[in-house]
Amino acid sequence: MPRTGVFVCWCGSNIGGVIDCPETAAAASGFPGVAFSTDYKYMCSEPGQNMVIQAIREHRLDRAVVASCSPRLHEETFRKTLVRAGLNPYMLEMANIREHCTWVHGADIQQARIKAVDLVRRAVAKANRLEPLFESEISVTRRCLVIGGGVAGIQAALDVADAGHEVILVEREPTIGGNMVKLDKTFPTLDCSACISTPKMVAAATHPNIKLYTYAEIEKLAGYVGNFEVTIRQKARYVDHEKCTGCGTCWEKCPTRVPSEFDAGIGQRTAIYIPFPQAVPNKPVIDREHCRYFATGKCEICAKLCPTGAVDYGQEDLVLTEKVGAVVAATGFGLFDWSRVYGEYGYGQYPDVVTGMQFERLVNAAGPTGGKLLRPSDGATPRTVVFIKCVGSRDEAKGRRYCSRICCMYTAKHALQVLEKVPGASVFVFYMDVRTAGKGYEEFYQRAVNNGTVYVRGRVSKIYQDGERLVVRGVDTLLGRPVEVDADMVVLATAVEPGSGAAETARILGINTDQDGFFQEAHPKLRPVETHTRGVFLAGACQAPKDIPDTVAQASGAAAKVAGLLSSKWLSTNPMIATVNEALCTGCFLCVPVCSYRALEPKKITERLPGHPPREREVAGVNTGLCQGCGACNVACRAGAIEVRGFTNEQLLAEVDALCQ
Amino acid sequence: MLVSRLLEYVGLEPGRFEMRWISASEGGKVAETVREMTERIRKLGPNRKMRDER
Amino acid sequence: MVPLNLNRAIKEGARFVRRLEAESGQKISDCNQCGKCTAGCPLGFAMDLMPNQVMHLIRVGLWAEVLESRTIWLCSHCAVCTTRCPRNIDLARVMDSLRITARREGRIGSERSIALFNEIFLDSVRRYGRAHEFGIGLRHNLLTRRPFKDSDLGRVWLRRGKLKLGTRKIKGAAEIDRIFSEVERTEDGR
Amino acid sequence: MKQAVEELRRQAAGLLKEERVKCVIGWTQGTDVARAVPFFATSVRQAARLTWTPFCVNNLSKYLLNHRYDNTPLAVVVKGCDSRGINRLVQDRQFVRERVVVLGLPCGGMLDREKVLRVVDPGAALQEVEDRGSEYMLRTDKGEYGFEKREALLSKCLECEHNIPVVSDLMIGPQVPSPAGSGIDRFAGVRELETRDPAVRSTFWDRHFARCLRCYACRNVCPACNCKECSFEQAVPGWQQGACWLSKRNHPGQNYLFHLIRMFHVAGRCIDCGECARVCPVNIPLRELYRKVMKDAEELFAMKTPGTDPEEVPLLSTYRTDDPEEFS
Repeated sequence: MPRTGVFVCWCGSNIGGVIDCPETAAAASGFPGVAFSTDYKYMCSEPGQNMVIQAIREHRLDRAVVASCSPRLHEETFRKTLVRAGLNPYMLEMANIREHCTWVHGADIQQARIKAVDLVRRAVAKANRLEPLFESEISVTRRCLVIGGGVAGIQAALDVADAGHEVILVEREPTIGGNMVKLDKTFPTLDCSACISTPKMVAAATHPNIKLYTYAEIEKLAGYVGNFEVTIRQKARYVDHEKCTGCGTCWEKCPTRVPSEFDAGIGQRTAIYIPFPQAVPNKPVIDREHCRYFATGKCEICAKLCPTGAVDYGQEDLVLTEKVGAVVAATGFGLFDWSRVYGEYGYGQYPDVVTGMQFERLVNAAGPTGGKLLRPSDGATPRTVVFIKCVGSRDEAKGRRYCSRICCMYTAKHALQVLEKVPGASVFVFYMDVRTAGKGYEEFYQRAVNNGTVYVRGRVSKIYQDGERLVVRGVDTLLGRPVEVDADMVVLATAVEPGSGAAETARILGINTDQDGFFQEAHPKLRPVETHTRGVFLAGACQAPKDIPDTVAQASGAAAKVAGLLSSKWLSTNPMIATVNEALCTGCFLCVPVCSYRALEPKKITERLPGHPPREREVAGVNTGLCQGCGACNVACRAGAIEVRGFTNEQLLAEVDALCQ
Repeated sequence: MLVSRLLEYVGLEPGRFEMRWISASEGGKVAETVREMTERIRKLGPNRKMRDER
Repeated sequence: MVPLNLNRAIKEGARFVRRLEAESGQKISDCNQCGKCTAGCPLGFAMDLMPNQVMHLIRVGLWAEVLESRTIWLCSHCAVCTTRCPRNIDLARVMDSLRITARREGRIGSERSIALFNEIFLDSVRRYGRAHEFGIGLRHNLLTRRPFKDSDLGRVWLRRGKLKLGTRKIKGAAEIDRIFSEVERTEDGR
Repeated sequence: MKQAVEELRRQAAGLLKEERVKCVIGWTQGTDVARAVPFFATSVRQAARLTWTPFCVNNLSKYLLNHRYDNTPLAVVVKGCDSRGINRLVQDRQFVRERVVVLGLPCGGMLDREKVLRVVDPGAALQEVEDRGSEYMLRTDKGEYGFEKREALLSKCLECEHNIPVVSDLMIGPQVPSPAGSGIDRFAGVRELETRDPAVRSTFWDRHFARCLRCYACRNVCPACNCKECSFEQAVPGWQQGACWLSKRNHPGQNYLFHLIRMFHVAGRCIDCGECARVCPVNIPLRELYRKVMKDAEELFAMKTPGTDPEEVPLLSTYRTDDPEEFS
């Protein structure tokens, strides 16, 4: 017979102010299996915990029910208390009589009292059936994979590398730097973006602990926390980077011109190219799709001119694997393709309607115009520039329902840049709200207003061409009237969205995405850099729209988590995971596809049954490193061969029965 | 859908079975759903078909 | 409603804004349209434009609508707006400047009688150095063609000695006159 | 059918003689004229006792489970409907397909034993059966009898979906036309019940489930029920002391639960061979229960009859983002 102790906590007045805790404890003393029951003002406090320990010793208790707050808060606390009292930490069951009872039923004290007793009865019923669980240990490969070489990935890689661990940094583009290095200036300090990001790029590329793969993608992630194996595809560059010196002859002489991705399509690049002069590595790749040689078999100018003979048209993709213990996903963001849906803004047909990113390149000293603000259609200096915010953001009908968070600030920055570059220019900003939650942000926005930017509260419903000018038809909701602005150029603040390939990356990593396609963190407040897959962390805008300060902060946060994980050679595993009753398992493996963590795999066993010779057969095996104890397999198993430790059918049914009494 | 249709097919009242997607952060929706369901079940009365006889 | 061409309106209103800002000493673009002025205005119930709308209309070049509004005349300069403005704009002063501009430009619309009252009041002060209430009332009634307005009340006040038929000049009448002349001179100098 | 019987015996004898298989699972003539029973031929001599008549109702694929964990090579004889059971067991990984030689028999439909025995003396000896397309001719030592298929076939045969096995290594005997009537609504029975008044429906099932003996014959005969130990019978200490999903007591409420739980264990996996309904000693119309889910799954998720395709994934084990949803 179990000897259960029940400890009812007042939580000050949180619980004690609503229900009568001594009364609840008294009721609990009558439940089957309860050998001791008491209450205390703050059970989690030191005297409270000591009281639990003393009670366990004095009354020879072998398990405990703590009726207090959510287990998320203090389950760990009381597990440790049990250990101090000499019990297995998993012989604890919590009854949440705060969040589940007094906080929500404060208005109906009578019902709250009844419910509190019911919740304790449930917990006792389960506690009576608890069994000791034991953590096991797995080894840890002390290396980290960082996916994405934007500012988030670079920061995370540098921080982990500085902590003394090896880092594999994988970037799919030919250069690291991501979106940040395309920007001209950064709010609210107006630092030159290149000046603060290129040194970091170089630092990452030259760090002795960082192994950099550019123009490479991850194809597969196998294994589990501490023991991942990642498959990386190094795409063919057709240039041998060992031989190449980055002299630049090839891309100067290449006859092909195509729109430059780096310049958001407003500039041009060659077919053999580096995305921008400060690229890291500063060595070119050949864009096979546009290369004249690959299309026609003729040309070979780059190969002929290369002084080191580095061009190699026969190069092939290389697939390699690396072992790592932790993964940081820092795949960044993409921008909403407004031209597909915004017919009222011309479906991208007016050359002088540009996106914020194109504007960045237009004002960037390293951009196609050398930093002069010239409009794309005729190269004239725009005198009236209209900015439209929330193009795609906060637009459920056409785009995305969330706020992209960075547009208010970069639009204010753009407005200031227009006013600075074109003296006497008029700048209009159409907005729904101005959101400037950040250090120095509101001040920055006020600066844009004070310098003469006209903020018009309202959306634009139409842009049309009228001769040389663009007519922007919108509303001023403060005026309550429709308004029109004759503009030379219109800049759209397009929504931030998950990067292309985010869904695929999530699938490869076995992590979840939220309803908008961003990577899902384990807890929005308390575990913002972790995912539900242990050992996989998040950094930057792949998790949600984020500006540079937040991105860097999260990247360092992820790096700290990784460094913590890699700090030890061994890792203890959560014992509350699935377990297979091999005698019952028929080996149908329907559990395998339902496991999001790929924790189940066939395993061979030799079965001995009375009267039969030993026979070999396959059953499901649980990988204790991968299993998160979610219980999906438990449900899928018809034979009832799978149970989740700590949540067995017996325990759960006992709880239900206790509640239904 | 299969469950609710089957339960109706074997003679249970519609509404005894319901499935909803509710995220852990949607406390209000949980409360609302439980309230609705409780009211509905109370109106339907006890289920005489599957009495637990353990 | 025909859309307002914002470029043109703002361009055309720029001179007005500059002058108003100079006269009132307040920066119109400082207003971020939070509306706290309107929320607290004791006369808002009677106004045709809310105080914050006044600011916004000026901003986008629609000053003519402001000058012709009742609002600027109904404003009693109680300065609740001024004391509560989070951006430290002295809106009461802006209203004052607007009244002056309206009078100067002869753009007094529906609230003619308030402007008239102001004129008669100042005239009385200039003439006697004080407000001759009976004279002011009578003149205002005659000029607004409502001769018997408030006459019941007037009779009671007269009987109780609260209203005097005649009045006397104050001692420093000459100084008063000098003040008036000085103001007129500076106004003309603009 | 004489030709098919001879070929069946010859092939079975061949397989046994060459020791390609240890056992051929088929049917042999039973104790009366309208009965065929499962038969396990382990020698060439025994192969001669195999038979193929319109009374070979048993789905033999289930017997493969007897050898699921040893490597005995087997052969099994299947009709069209039974053949889906082969796919079922292969998908459930209960044996390796290569280990079993599947002998397929094109089937003209199974006769309803009751109807036949109303006309034919049970003691008569069956000599030959001729499938004439729309009727069967039974030749016995006591005379010849003709049976119109439309009148005398089992109802499941009139709704037959695959009269030619969907999987086989060797097809035995000539192709025969499907006994299914043209334009037959496979789910007519279900639909009929659906349109009834809910109260009527409720009493209908109450009445049937109240009679259930919990004999588990439906489970034992079902090729989709291939657990090592049925979850209704697991005797884990503690479970029986109040923590089991379901008691073993024969009680209408518990019977409901038994049938509904079993229903969901085979939902999306039931191959519609109709064996459960046939073996039920109290004639619970179990097929109408399983086919309800089959019909809904076909309507909602375009599910094929399970077992048709060896590559398919059981409906309840898959998920598509475009699945219809009624809940929010």
